[in-house]
Amino acid sequence: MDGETRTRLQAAQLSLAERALLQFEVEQFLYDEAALLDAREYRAWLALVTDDIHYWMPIRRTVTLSDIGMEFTKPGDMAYFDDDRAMLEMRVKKLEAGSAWSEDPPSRSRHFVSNVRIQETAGAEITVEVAFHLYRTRLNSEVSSWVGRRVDTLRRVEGGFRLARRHIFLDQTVIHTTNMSTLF
Amino acid sequence: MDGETRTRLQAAQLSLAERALLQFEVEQFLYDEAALLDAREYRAWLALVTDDIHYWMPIRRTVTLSDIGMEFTKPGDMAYFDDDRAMLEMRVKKLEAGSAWSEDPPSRSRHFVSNVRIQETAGAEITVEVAFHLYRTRLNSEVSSWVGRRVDTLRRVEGGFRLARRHIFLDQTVIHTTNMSTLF
Amino acid sequence: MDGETRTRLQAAQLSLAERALLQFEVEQFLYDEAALLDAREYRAWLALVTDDIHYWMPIRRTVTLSDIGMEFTKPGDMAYFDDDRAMLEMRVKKLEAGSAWSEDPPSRSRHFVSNVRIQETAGAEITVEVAFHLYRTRLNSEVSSWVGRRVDTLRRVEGGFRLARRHIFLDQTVIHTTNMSTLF
Amino acid sequence: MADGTQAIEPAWEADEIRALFDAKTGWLDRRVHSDAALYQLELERVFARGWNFMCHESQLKNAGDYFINYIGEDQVICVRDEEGQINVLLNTCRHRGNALCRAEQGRAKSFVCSYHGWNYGLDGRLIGVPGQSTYYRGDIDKSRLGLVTAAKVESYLGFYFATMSADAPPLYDFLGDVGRTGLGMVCANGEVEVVDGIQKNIIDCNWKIAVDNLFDWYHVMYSHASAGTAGIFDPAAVTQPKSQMVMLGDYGQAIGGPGLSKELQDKIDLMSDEERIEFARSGQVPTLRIRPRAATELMGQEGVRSMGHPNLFPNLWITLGGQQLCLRLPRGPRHTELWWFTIVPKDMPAPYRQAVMRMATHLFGPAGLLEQDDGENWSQSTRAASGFSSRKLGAALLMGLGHDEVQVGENGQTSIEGYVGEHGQRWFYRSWSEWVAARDWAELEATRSAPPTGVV
Amino acid sequence: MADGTQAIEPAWEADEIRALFDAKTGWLDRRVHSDAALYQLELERVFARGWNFMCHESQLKNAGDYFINYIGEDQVICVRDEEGQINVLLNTCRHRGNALCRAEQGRAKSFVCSYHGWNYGLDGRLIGVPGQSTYYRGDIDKSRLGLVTAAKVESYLGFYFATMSADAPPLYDFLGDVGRTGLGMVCANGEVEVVDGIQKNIIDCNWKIAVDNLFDWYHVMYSHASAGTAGIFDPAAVTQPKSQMVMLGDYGQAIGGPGLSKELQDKIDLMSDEERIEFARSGQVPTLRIRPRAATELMGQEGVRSMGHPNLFPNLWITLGGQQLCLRLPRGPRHTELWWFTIVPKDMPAPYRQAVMRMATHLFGPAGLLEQDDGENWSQSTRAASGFSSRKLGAALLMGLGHDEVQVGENGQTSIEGYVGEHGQRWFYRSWSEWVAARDWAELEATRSAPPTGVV
Amino acid sequence: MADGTQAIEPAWEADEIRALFDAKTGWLDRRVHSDAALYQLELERVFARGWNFMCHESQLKNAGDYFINYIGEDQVICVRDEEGQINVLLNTCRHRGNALCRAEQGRAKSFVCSYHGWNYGLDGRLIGVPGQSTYYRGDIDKSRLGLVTAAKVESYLGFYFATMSADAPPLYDFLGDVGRTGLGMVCANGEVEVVDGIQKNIIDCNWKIAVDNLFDWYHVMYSHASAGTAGIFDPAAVTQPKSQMVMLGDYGQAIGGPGLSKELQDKIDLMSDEERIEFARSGQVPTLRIRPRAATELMGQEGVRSMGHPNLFPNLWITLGGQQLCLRLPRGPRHTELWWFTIVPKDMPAPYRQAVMRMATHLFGPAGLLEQDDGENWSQSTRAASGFSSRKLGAALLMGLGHDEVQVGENGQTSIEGYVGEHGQRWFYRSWSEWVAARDWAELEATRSAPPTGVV
Ligand code: FES
Ligand code: FES
Ligand code: FES
Ligand SMILES: [Fe+3]
Ligand SMILES: [Fe+3]
Ligand SMILES: [Fe+3]
Repeated sequence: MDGETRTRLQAAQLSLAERALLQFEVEQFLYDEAALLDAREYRAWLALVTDDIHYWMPIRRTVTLSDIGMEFTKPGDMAYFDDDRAMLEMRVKKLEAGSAWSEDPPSRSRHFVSNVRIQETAGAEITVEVAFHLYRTRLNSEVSSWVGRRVDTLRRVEGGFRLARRHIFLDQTVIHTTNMSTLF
Repeated sequence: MDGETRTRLQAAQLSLAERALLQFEVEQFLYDEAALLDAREYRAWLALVTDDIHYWMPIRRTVTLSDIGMEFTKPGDMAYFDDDRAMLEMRVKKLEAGSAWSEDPPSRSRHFVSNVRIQETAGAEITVEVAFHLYRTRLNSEVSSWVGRRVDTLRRVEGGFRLARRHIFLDQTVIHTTNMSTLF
Repeated sequence: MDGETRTRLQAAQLSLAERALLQFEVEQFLYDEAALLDAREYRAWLALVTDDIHYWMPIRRTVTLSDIGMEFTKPGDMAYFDDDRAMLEMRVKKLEAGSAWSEDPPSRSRHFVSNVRIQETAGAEITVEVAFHLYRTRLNSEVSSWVGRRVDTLRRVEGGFRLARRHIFLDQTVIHTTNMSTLF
Repeated sequence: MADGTQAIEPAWEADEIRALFDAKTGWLDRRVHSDAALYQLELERVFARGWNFMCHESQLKNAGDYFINYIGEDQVICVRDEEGQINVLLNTCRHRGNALCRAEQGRAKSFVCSYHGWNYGLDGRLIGVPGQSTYYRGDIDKSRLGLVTAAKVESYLGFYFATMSADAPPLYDFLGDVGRTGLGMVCANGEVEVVDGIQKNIIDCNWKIAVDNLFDWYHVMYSHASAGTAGIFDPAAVTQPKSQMVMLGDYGQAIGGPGLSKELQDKIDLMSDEERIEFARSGQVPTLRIRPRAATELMGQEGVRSMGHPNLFPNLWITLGGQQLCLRLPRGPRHTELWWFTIVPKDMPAPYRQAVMRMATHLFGPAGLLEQDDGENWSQSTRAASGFSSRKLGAALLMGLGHDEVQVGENGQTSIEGYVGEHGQRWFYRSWSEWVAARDWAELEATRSAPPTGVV
Repeated sequence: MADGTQAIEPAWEADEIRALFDAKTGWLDRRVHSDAALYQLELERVFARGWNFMCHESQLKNAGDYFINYIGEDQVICVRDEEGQINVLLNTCRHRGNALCRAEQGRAKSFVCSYHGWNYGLDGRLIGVPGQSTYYRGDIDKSRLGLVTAAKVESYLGFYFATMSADAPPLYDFLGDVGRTGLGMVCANGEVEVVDGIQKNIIDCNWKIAVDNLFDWYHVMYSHASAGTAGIFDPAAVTQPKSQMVMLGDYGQAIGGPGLSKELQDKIDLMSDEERIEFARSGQVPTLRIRPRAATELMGQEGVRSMGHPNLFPNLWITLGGQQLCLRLPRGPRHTELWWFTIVPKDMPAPYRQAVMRMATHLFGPAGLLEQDDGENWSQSTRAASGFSSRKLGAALLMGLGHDEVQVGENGQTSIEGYVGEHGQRWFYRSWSEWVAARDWAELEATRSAPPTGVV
Repeated sequence: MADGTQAIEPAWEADEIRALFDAKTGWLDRRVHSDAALYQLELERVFARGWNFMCHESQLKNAGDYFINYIGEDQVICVRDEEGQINVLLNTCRHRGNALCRAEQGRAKSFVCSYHGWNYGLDGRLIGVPGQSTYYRGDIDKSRLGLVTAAKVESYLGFYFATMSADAPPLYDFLGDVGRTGLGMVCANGEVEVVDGIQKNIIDCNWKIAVDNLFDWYHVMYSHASAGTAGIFDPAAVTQPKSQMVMLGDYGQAIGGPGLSKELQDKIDLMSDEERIEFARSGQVPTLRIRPRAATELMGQEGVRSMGHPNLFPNLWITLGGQQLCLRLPRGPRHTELWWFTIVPKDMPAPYRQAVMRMATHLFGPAGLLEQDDGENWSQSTRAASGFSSRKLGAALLMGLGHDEVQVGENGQTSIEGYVGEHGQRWFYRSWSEWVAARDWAELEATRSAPPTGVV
């Protein structure tokens, strides 16, 4: 949260205590949601996702500082993930199909959600940035770590939050793994 | 914390603020306890452990979805750790013996305790789940990372908590390190 | 936070709620500051640093328990970093020079700040210990992880904190990377 | 990781290499997927010798635009110069070897080496040497110290290829009718451009296992069953027992996969644009868009019926009806780097473009619903090529062998039509073994097999 | 990690291999622990040729139960079929090589390949090929394309072993009296079963360093001093200067470690069950439970006195008085994967079972109080086998050489009794060098040494 | 990481090795930076054969103080014994090979092996064997089983070196005038000590690329431009076109870098201590402190003018005017471990010491403002030595070739004075190729080139 954002939140009339409680709620939601993925509870996870979700991971490139503007691909260009809810449901259906060979034996993942920073609250929506580390191990020796920044938008609903946007900015360029069959 | 658990906690009449303060206390305890291990203060760490502790790490196996019930060994079967307090004291005694060659030169560990989720409070006991990453480096080039889910039970005592149960669910199956001479 | 420290903080008359709020503030500062480094906003980061900062990373050695006193080099001996503000500004100037080849293409870093433990509050100064994991990837395949303990001193100023001291205790001895061109 | 399977490899004689694939029986020696000495020969005799895909002209719009690619494991800079020409330069300074570019792409005025500042023009000429008159006392012949350029750089339909061998035949001839048909498929709906963003990932498989898989329509039904269940595509539709059409060309070029019948193609040729689109939507053909009549010019009267997968030997797969290219870069005998290029007609209407992008993003690449499962099979198959007992077993490319006949179309294009089979794979490995056995281009030309005719 | 010690290895002649261990002096060439070419020979001549431990029958209770194991680095599926027979199948599809199983264990109706769906029965027969009549036009001989099975699979006391060599002698003969005594030790207290949960970890040492260590009762006192201090066991009790008993058998089989005196054994043989248990509890013998008289049938009159460590050549260690097996799987010249099986008598009373489990969990395995320190010594010793100067030094297996005499018991069982020594290690390396030097079973049988007699 | 460039390496004949560097043209074969077989030869013929820097006497103040170092990749213990002598012991137990020390430094009474407890004195003698009289029955000749010591250990000015070859010439002769001048530079301001804390990091480059770079004052201007911008040093000041001075000695010894003119040196020689300090501060000379007149004794009348970089062949760089040493340890053909020693005069006043420490911390080491950029160039240059096409290109060490003349000073010291050039690099690789081609010391002495005279 840079100075400007902090000002926005303060302008939003949140006291320090209110911000701390909001932080707690948001963190718990993010941890719960991560735990569902790690527990392979994909259906339950889908239930936490809004109908209009945008789940997106652009492609990052190694570029020089003078070309830094092209470090990430833009919306509408190619991406690793560019999913709406229908596509996420397809992914879950595939995982449940009984014939998703790359996930049977299933991989074992652990989502580390760290450095949670609420960036903006606008109406029912809260934008939050985290540093993530998705650790995954498969079979008896394959290990992958995906690391980066995630910008999530949560929408407050009766009894909790829903995930309305997840933009994943990976730190890696070339992906050094056979697949990305896991959700971030 | 899934919906059910949250309901349990809410039913326990904890307000959001109370839950946030409990979270803070629990996190600080877990961080303190981790720091003792990383500082090689094994005796001080033992002092935070109850007499009836169960410290357990079952064996995980790569299995297909149809055999997922056998992913972990069960209590009473073989495990990597299946310790009571006496056994933990033996481990500490070994480390203090002056002849624990695998830990002299001592390894250097860092316990990352992340995604802390209080699952249940029942009387004096609090059950908490975390995602852990135990990083260890030894000698000049050996590096290991053990990653997984930990389910701890804390018991509230005068002036703080004690660790009454630690069940460690590693994400790895075959252990790719020469030893696990470190406590989790 | 060991028992003694906790006592210090309690003696400082902070209630649990006050400590939790302070924790929140400190964490947010550390996350913000980390995010600036990860966003390559080096100038903005420098603005968070006091004029009398001591930014120090001693050299760690693999030693036996009987020589554990020489595990780290002492202040005044050799170190990987031993910077005052002028030196940090030089580092930033170098990064901005347009000819810092090891950082052009720039590396991609992620600072994981975990297990935040406030150790002491003395006047305007707060000493805080964290477990850190600095992940860095460069070009298309280079990956480094620096892990360890950090002891920071924050000084409260109008509208926030400034970083007055950062002592970095790496877990690694021999550094297994071509360079450390990143700030911790 | 513990790994003791890096065997001590023998040197290979030419006849041993040729024996690695037995065209008569279809058995392939599994060591082609693991042997380190064979791999070194491939770098020389397949990659440095052959034509390697570099980029499409749309990726380098302006002078100074560059894109890094590989010839085998040698990094090259593809760059457009001030004259608009696209050059392919070995990415290594002639002074001490340092890389000129460490980015994947970008724009440059010239290439300055970060070590001592030697400066090369966009055409590779050495144009600046710090200290030339002082330190070097003027005694340095800059004209001999330009960047090494590919021996030949040529293009077809805007696709650029390069070879390190001056003896290589012209690209046009190397592609031959089959290769040109493949690239024609990409351009069948008009002038194209590459969409920004190339997915790249590394799979632990031998590069040839990834290549031969593109001819393998047999695996679709089983490997990709879950993608079918999820509903993103219909495996059955593309593997109709008798809808396949394989075209084999010189130098190992080939196309394999479903094809339309001549009857259907005749019907389509009579349709208006609107009718064609409507017909495609109806799902009666396994493709996103049916080709306009004009495509016949690019693909030939027979080729235009192909809905399959061209491979430009050795390692460029054309897929999704020409809307994606996948380049398979060798990274040691047991690793392959995959690069996915997405290509759309420049004037494609937005909804079509979005539909293409949706398929491109979600079928292939490391997170793609199809690709996820392929990698698993490939890496396990590569692993089996190393075990002491398992590497002694062959790979059984037996399907359809001796049961089909090469048909010759009116325009001379040949094809094998009918069942799903392993004709493409056999042709690929047969050609590959000839490439690797031959010491130079002359020997390759003298010894290579012509594409089969008659019963295959 | 930086590692320049992957030397360029020479090929090895048979006499050079035999010279690697000098039985006369006890000096061992350190390169046996690092050389990559020797390692390749081991995969062929020790592992594929020899009998490898697969599993215990209790692990595969029902038809379809399977357990993955290795012969060298080749993965095999051990599976019980509908007839109740246990089969050992090479885990690689005969079509293109893909793995059939990627799990470590489980239950299957048949093995379906995830690539193209070939389906194999639990006995390895190819029972289903998608597209057999269509794509293959019926032209595929399924009977020739079943999974490769081990050349022989045989069992003794419920323990299954497999070899890839049809020339191997029967398991019973291969084990010989010494090997059978070793397995007898496991079953000395009645019928056994494997406890669920096999600990597996990878140590950066040569597999033979792990193996020879099991005969090494010399290291216990010093290496495991801290475990002694912690109180989990008493190092002195098992290394009494004169309580050792070593048995050497054909093909490299051996048992080493403490033994009971004949006098004590005679006394025990006269005890009732209750007395025996009480005596064991008294701590006068280094074992959890003393064997009932019936054990003599399984172990022989001399063997029954052994409280030591059998090794079934090449790599199966029997420990904890027969309650754990440790399999040492080669993973390249410098890595070994250790698998710990825990075995209990089926009818063991709960408190005993718990005591066994407690020892099994806490002594061995990566977190075990003993094993922690072993790995460190083994990896450093392996490292020293690679350095340019350090690999020129030999390993000094000198202890007791020429000072002991092989004794022959009434029943013909032989043993070397007395001090802790390095007889077991010498016999292991001597046998190993003969295995690796011999090109085939016939040559091995013709050239291998018989177990020593007389002064050793 | 995927990496297929581990080529199958041929064995090397002596004349092929000599041809790797062409002294007439300055072209160097790039394979010297990547070939695995050459690397194995280097371990034998450069490192085990040559004199390797071990430590400075100040690091081992008391009996039992030890410091781990390497001869090639073999670990050695440098330790001061009770008599005050510094010994160099191979860190591998004579019993089974285990490492005696696993720490980097420390203090020991003796070295006890953690495997079986063999105990070695600080001079390497085997002084204790558990079970000597019992297990060994007294039959072990301890006098033959001491730790292997370096063949020779000698020192100059407190700097200790060791060689594994008994045929090596005395250290004094090996260093020759040029090497001694280099160490003299370190001690030019009086008796020195090593500051606690040796920075260590591993760079993915061949060790020789790191070494030749120290003679390379050409790269300073461009590689280190950003450090110049940051203001930590002035690249232009040290690369004045005509201020360079190179000294070449027997066995590959060399010094390269800026030098003072004779005129300036004469002026300085007349200054008082205070004047010298003032003059250094004025920034007119590129050094922290100007040497006192006494330095002439250590460095010679010509050598004393050098402000450059000595390299003690093969791998010890002296830098920062003698205030840092950088040891480059080979870690396979593509990795190098760098160790930075910081050295200060014992009686250096605190402010000076702080200034030295500030430069030492901030210029070099992995976080140093200079070193950061060097690593990048080195690793990319190493990479280019492996590519199939890029390794065929030479490295162009052409600068100044044939344009300079070796000058002989009054005291016989020779130097090449004038422009920045590549004389040092050429001498290094020429000597290196002779070292690697020669089978033993006798052959090396018979075939090695004398330092050049006349036109170079
Ligand atoms: S290596 Fe490129 S200028 Fe020297
Ligand atoms: S590889 Fe198994 S069915 Fe094709
Ligand atoms: S290996 Fe050192 S005492 Fe045995
Ligand atoms: Fe596929
Ligand atoms: Fe042991
Ligand atoms: Fe430099």
